[in-house]
Amino acid sequence: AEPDYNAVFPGILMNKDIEQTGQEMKPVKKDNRPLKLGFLPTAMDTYYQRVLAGVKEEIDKRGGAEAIELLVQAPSSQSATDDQIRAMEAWINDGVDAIAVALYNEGALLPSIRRATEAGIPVFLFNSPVADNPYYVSDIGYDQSDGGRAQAQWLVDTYGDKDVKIGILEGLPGPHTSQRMKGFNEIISKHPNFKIVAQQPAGWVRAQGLSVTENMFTANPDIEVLVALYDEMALGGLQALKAKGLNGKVAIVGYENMKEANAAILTGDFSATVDTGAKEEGRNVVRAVDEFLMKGNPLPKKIFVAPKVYDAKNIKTFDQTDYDYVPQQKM
Amino acid sequence: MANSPLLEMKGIGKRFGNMVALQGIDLALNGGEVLGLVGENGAGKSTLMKILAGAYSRDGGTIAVRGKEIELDSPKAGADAGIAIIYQELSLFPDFDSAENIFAGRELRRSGFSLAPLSHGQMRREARRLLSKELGVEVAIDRPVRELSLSDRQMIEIAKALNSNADIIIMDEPTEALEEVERRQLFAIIKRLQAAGKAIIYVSHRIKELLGICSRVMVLRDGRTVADLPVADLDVDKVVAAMIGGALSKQFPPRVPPRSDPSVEVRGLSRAGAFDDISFSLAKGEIFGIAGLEGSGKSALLRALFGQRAYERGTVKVDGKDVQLTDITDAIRERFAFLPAERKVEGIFPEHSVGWNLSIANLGVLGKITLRPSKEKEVAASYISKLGVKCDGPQAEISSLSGGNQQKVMLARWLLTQPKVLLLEEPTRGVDVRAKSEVYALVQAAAQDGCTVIVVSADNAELLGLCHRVAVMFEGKITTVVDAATSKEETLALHSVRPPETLHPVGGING
Amino acid sequence: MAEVAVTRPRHAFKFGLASGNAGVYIAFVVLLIALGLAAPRFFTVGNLTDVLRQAVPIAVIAFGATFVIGMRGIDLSVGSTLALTGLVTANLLVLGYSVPVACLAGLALGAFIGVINGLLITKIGITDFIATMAIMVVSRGVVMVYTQGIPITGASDPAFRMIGQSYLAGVPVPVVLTVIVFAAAFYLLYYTRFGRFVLSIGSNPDAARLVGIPTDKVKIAVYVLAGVLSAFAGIMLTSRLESAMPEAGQGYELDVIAAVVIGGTGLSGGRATLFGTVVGAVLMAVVRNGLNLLNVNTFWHQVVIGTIILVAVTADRFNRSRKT
Amino acid sequence: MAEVAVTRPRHAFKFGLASGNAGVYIAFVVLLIALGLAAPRFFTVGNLTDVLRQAVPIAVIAFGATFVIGMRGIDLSVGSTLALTGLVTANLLVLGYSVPVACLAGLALGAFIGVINGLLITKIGITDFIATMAIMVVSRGVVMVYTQGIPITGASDPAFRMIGQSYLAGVPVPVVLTVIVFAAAFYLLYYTRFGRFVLSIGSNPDAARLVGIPTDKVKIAVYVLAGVLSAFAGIMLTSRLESAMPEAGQGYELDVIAAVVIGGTGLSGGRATLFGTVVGAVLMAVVRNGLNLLNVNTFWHQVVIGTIILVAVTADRFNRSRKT
Ligand SMILES: Nc1ncnc2c1ncn2[C@@H]1O[C@H](COP(=O)(O)OP(=O)(O)OP(=O)(O)O)[C@@H](O)[C@H]1O
Ligand SMILES: Nc1ncnc2c1ncn2[C@@H]1O[C@H](COP(=O)(O)OP(=O)(O)OP(=O)(O)O)[C@@H](O)[C@H]1O
Ligand SMILES: [Mg+2]
Ligand SMILES: [Mg+2]
Repeated sequence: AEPDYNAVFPGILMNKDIEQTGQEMKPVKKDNRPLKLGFLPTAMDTYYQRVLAGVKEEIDKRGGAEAIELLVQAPSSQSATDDQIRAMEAWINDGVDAIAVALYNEGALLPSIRRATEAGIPVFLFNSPVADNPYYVSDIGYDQSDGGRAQAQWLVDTYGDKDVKIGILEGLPGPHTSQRMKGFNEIISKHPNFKIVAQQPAGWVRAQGLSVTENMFTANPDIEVLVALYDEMALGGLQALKAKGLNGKVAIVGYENMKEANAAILTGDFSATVDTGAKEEGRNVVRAVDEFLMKGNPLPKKIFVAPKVYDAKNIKTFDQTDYDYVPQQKM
Repeated sequence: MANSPLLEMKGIGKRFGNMVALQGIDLALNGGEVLGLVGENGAGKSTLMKILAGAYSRDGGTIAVRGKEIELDSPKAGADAGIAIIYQELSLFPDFDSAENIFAGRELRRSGFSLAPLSHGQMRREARRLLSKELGVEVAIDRPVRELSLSDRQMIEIAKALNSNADIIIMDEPTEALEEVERRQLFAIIKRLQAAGKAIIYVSHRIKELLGICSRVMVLRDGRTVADLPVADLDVDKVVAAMIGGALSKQFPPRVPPRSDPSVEVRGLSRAGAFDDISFSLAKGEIFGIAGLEGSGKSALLRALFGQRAYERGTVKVDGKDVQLTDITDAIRERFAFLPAERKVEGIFPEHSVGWNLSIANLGVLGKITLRPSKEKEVAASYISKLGVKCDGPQAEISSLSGGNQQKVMLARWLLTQPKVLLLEEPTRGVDVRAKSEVYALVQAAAQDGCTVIVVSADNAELLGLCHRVAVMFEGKITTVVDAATSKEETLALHSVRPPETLHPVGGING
Repeated sequence: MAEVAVTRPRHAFKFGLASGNAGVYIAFVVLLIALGLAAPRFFTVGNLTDVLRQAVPIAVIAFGATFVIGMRGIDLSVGSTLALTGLVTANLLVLGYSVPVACLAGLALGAFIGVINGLLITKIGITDFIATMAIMVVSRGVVMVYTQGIPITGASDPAFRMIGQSYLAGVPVPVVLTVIVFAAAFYLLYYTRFGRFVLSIGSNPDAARLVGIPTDKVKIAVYVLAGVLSAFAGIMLTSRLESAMPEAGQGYELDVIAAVVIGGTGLSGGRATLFGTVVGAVLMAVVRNGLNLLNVNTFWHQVVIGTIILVAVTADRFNRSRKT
Repeated sequence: MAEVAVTRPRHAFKFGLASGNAGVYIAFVVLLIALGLAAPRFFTVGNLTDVLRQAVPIAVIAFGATFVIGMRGIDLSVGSTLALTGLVTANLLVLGYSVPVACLAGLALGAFIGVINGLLITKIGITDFIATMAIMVVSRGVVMVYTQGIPITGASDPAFRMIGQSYLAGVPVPVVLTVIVFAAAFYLLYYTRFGRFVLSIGSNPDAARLVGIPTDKVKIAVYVLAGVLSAFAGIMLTSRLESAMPEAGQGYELDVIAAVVIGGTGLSGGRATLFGTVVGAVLMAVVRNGLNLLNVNTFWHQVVIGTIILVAVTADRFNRSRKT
């Protein structure tokens, strides 16, 4: 019988789970302390800082550095993959006990992950839009397309069958953009009353969110909803709308629930944003390591939670401490 | 067809933009002939030669070698046709050593295969032979040429041309940068090449010299041939007359005695490896020459006085008070002015106009804070007329002027600063006879206004004609100072080559 | 060889119109017309205002770059400088310092980075390309250390917001400021000793030294100018966004150089045209604006931008070679 | 001749040991020792092998860049070329073409991009910096159009994986291949006419034309070489990752130039040292490896890297006599 993973990973979506390939590491009970855990995001930004906060808190609960020694590396050069390979190979040579890595793209790091696995180092993935290699133990995070779906669903719930013109701020071309759009379109396509009149890239950054929104509204002054695949771009868009006196009039739907987005919802500048459970993702990484290496229990292939939409109605329910690292006492 | 000449150019024409540089030039040349090509700056000599070498495309006319017409659309084509050229503006590779330069573009390979390994050793042996045996000069074979002196670089250019063993060899003002001795070497070589049945075109502004080695002389004026005569029926005056279309007044202006009050006093100036214990004192309005061989330290001394390569020991007094010349700005503050020998490299700002180039050393005249274009035009225009610079106005790009006229602008640049001390390095290198005498007149005039002038030159006649006193440097020391009016070129030449100890000291250092 | 001495009227050049970039002006006009036809809303006051405002950061930095490039130098550190100075300014504001203090601090930091660049290049003799590239990397690193990768937000002091967001007689203040900077730069480059020194060094460094130009001092000053203008751009951007991003200005160095060269200032130095630079910067902004207006497919953006850069400089080349 | 440089032994110069980059060799050795002491695992066979393999892509591209820079040129398009060629190769393999066909296609595409660069620079007369920058942007755009931003995976043909992943007598094959390429490049640069022509153009382009060197042909050939080597690096990388990423090679252009210049090849052209380039490339890899081994805080990485670049070139400057 399936073990009840919900006890370990609150809110885990078992329907997201997939078959084991048989090529991943088998669980082992390791007694050496501290366990060395390599943590390797694709960059070190607001989002991953939040993930890291979750990781640290969960490690604290297990006794801090005596229990798990955390090694953090993130790409510093533009070509993220190269730096990630470097870090992984260094860690493999260094004989760490586990590696948690965020893949930027499909097929990324396959050989490094295989090599780690063959070296007896279990590899956990987090926030990886497309995890398609047979070696990783668990893919921790959420389904990026669920994020897009959540945005679209909020629109459907809010506007019903009213005709709505939508402008979309995409990120750079890549899996994050395509996955989120995939989910978004799945829902929206079922509701012909929503029309996407403009869809332009704003490179994930605020400055471009600003200028692209300005231009977008010049071409389509009648846009009623501005959807952004990342709050940074949405916040840039907000600046543009403020300048046009449209803030509050045009609905902004963001993604990631950054602090500022959260505040913007309180002020009514944003209509909604999607919280993807960044901190919980961090916690789940450590929980997974604990289960797999400290307790020697098997794990599901996907440890996904559902992204949550926040808008004016439920924003008050959001726990602000979820943004920062709060030192925990051992439980 | 043995009767057709080795080289035959017919109706050559060339224009730059709307400026006609050459028009209907005919030139025939046989093996064993040395053709002298003369003309004022800008007459078109180099342009004609560059066309013959394939460096410039021609707008009209035909070129035939041994009766066979050739296209000459690239320097390569020129080389293939057996034409070698020594360009007026040296065209060496500063990063390469002399061997690499001599073989540049036609490096020796172990086999015909295009990627075959080069035979460095053979090239170096060949280069050493050319330089020391053929040209009789000792040039450090494995130093990048950027580290060699101008005359060494000139000799490498010559070696490069010889090495191509072409039948037609063009020399565009090859002796401008050479010392007496080296010039003799070159003339000997020209005689040998002539005997070997090669044809040579020799371009120079040193007409006396040229008449000594040429069999025929062709004179260009404003892009047209104005004379083409066997050397037998020519003399310097005739050639000059043909060049400038009229007789030339005396080349050197009459000497004006310097004033009595002292201006510059140099004591025990030294710089390791360049010059040693140099002392002299000059009066206002005095023109002081410095002769000496390549590497004797004369321009190192001059540049030291301008603060470019500071001296290590010694003192300099100007108008009785000590001055520190550790940096160019110091020198300029003391109202020193310096005219470098290599105009193109160290003088002109090629992107800019005559007006710009003229005013750059003293922008104060264009306005205290705001520079006024109108003022620039005004100042430039006045100097252009005063110095007789040939150009279409202050707006003309400096690079469109001929060598001599560029030199006048360079001089004007410094006269504009009303210098106390004027340091001239090879002031008439590459300058035609008329311009030369104009430059001399300008220097003379400056001196008359109380400016002290120091001239470094490889041309002893120039020094004796222009200066009051001439010092001779040998291995960094001043070995003698002579009174120009009463001395002969031979004296200077002698002191330049002979170690001092073999001579009994001549006069006091201060003359 | 024959192209060596292309002569063109001096006065035209003095006023920065020449360096034969007429080709670009033509390309620019063609582009405008094309866009006007393709996107009816292109020629609306609102849009043109937006375009100008979007061109501001690149334009302001490009003014500095025009001096640098006219001096035969290059500066890759401008983007990082923009980010770093923007962050410091934002941070000081958040810490409650007054607007003037915060802004001056930002500009001073920009000047400081310029001094470092200048010293590395003149005193140590590192090639400008490498020196400024290293400084680019280091300052971006400092930004990361300083922010831990998290934006600095809440720079919403009304007085500060004025700089980037308010209007003066219908014209956005940043645009007004840019025009003022342009006028100053124009005067500095074409009507002062300093400007002549800069172009002299670019034209013939050895000769410049021999006419008594303090080349090292001038070089350092030029990199300081570049740094200060980058900082100024950083401040305007921060004011527009009311926050400062660690990744701000990434890749600006290339956009800026493109703008300058498209404008007609050659990398070989000696000549510089500030008018051209303005056109170059605006052209880049127009292209991006057009892509958005026409809702061009994301994947094609870079292809279009790169191609238009090529077309612009090519037009320029052909325009010149006809002159020869 | 404004300044005069120091003399150095002829052969050293010929073999490119010179350009006085001994300073870098020293800096490099110091770095190795320091790392050896700080990170005990640094001097393990496993780690050193990895470092070398990590240095391969930059090194191979930098060999080409050494020719380009020795010719006083610059090539910013190498990173995009690597990405595009890698993708095409991977795609052909996935479509079932044989390994040789796929690889040759990739190399041919690299050569093609080189030809475009060369033609833009020689025939149209666009500055190398701008030409290659535009091509960099365009080819990256083509990558996006071609992949829609999604990597091409499944290039796992065993024969193909050999290129990037297998070992020869304990040495990784990519390293072996790099050594072979180095030897070939070394011969080409220092022992053939072509090499002399390249350096001649870099030393004095006008003179090069005057001595009859077909400068345009040579230039194009050099950019082709750069393109082919970028493609080769792209193929090795693809084989190593068993997939081709659209974002691959981003920012390589600067890493490559840094490697070449750190090695001692000046951007002013006329001199080039391939030995130095190897040292430069490995040095960069060692630094990044060290940062990981010592688990240096991510935020400090760029500061350290930039600083080490500065230290390396500074050591170099002080090692030779100032201003050559
Ligand atoms: N590349 C060029 N572009 C424009 N004008 C040129 C160019 N080369 C030469 N000229 C012009 O053509 C004319 C002839 O120049 P040329 O160099 O042939 O004169 P020259 O007889 O060699 O003078 P000099 O005795 O000073 O060497 C001059 O007016 C010169 O300004
Ligand atoms: N920058 C320098 N550094 C070291 N030595 C130098 C430098 N410049 C000149 N020298 C040396 O000083 C001595 C004099 O050089 P200088 O150029 O003054 O000779 P010169 O007589 O002026 O030659 P020219 O006939 O070219 O004027 C030579 O031995 C030269 O090698
Ligand atoms: Mg001439
Ligand atoms: Mg000298």
